[in-house]
Amino acid sequence: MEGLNAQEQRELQSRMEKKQMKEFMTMYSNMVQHCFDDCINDFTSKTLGSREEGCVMRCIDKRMKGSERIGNRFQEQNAAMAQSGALPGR
Amino acid sequence: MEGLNAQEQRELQSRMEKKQMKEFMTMYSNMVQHCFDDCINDFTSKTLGSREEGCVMRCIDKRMKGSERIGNRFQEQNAAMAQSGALPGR
Amino acid sequence: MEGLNAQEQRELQSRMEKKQMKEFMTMYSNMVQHCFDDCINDFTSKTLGSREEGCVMRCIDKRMKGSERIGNRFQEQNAAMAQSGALPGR
Amino acid sequence: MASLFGRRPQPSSAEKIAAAEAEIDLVSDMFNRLVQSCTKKCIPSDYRESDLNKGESVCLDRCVAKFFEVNVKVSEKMQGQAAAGGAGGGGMFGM
Amino acid sequence: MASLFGRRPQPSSAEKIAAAEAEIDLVSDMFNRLVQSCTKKCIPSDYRESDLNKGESVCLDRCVAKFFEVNVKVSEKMQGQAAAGGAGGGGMFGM
Amino acid sequence: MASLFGRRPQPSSAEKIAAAEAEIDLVSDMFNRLVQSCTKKCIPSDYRESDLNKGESVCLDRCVAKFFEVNVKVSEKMQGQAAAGGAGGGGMFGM
Repeated sequence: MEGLNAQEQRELQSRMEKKQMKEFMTMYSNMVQHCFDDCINDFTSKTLGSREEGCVMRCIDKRMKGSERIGNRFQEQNAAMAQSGALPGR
Repeated sequence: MEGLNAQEQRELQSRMEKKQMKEFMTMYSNMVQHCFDDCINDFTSKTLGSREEGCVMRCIDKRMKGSERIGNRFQEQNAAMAQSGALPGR
Repeated sequence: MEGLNAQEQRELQSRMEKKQMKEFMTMYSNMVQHCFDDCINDFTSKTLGSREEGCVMRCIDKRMKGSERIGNRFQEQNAAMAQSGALPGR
Repeated sequence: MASLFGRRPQPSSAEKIAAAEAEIDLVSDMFNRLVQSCTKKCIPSDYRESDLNKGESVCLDRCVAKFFEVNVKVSEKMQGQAAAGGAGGGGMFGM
Repeated sequence: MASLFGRRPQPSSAEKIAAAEAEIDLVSDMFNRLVQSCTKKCIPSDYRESDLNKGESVCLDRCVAKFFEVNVKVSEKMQGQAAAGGAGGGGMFGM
Repeated sequence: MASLFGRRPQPSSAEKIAAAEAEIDLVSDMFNRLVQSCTKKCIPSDYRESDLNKGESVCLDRCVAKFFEVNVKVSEKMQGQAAAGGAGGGGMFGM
């Protein structure tokens, strides 16, 4: 990213914002799908049972904490790797 | 979408058409992959056996009927949810 | 693609190059994820054991050879199908 | 979501179209995931008949309803967390 | 596919490029799925050797051939349904 | 990667932005895959508690470290192969 001038940086910035939104959307959809897949297995009723609902709530909490933790480790590792020259994170 | 003028609506419309085509492509590819994965497990021959072919034909039929039914329910739910303010479907 | 003039072909060419890069990226990420998923199952340590490392190296090799072989067959089949009129490969 | 940042007085055409497009993309992505999850849960992969039978049909209907309920839970919970200062979530961009 | 609608007398440059691109995207997506499916079916995930052995190689070749056959079946069937009035399919946009 | 071809004396703005974007996309894709893989390996899908327990937390930390190690191996190996004449890889476009 070092070679960009001010206007190029603004353009990139604006695309980054779109990507952030898309990233958030993906995270959101993944959450819905995974918590649904893991917690809902009974189709004798069309509304969530209290057991299913509890599972979904804990699933959301736990997965958010999990991604947050992974995100922190990822940034540390990525910063460390930025020097080493491997592909991602440059 | 309420805030768009006529020209913006045309632009959006044209992008929607591209998305429809992409959506169709995804549906098509998913069909090939899922019916292949579920029906083909014998690699002692390089052509489909009649049992495999039957499975594939029923797979396509059943999955199309399934997505159609899900699509109908989805639109009903989505319309109902449009008032409630949750994320998708506004 | 037959109906494009020279300038359209250049535009398409430039998009193709982006797609090639993206295709390579997808292949790369898939490799990392699949070899990780298949070879790493011990989290009592934070560095790869020699057994895990061996598995990863063979995984990369074997998967690359596999995609190369599949790519060759794919191109043959695709060329053969180009006459027949089915959807992909025209 | 864009309104969370509240920076710009008047969104441009491009921005409004982008927002409408993002919304459509989310709904479309959700629909694809819904088809994937409910097909897996309700339709056995041996495909004995071409038609959906009664049990499969009812299962799909209930599955869609429950998927929407889960979606609402996730939506509420994440809006709650965002309002509470947005601790969780993580993600690469620290959202 | 765009030609199904048959609306426009002369496609513009942008439209022709978009159509060519869509075609490439479909082939590319198919290829990725093919690699995924056939690798899973033919290559055991313990990776004992670096090389493809004879059995794995033959399995891959046949797998590609069968994948194409399935693709043709899907293509024919969906064209048939579209011609017959396009009942099935569903999907968000009612295609 | 574009520099492998070494055709253009001065990359244009659009090209520089595209390269920066491609890099961000790769990192973002990697992160999503990392979350997927490590969540699957470290967090049991019965969700008995809302909090990460000690074992799960430590597992996630180690999982991230090992994922990066695998990433480095893949990167080195593929650069080696590209340098050696780029035999392997296959892919639709013969890369």
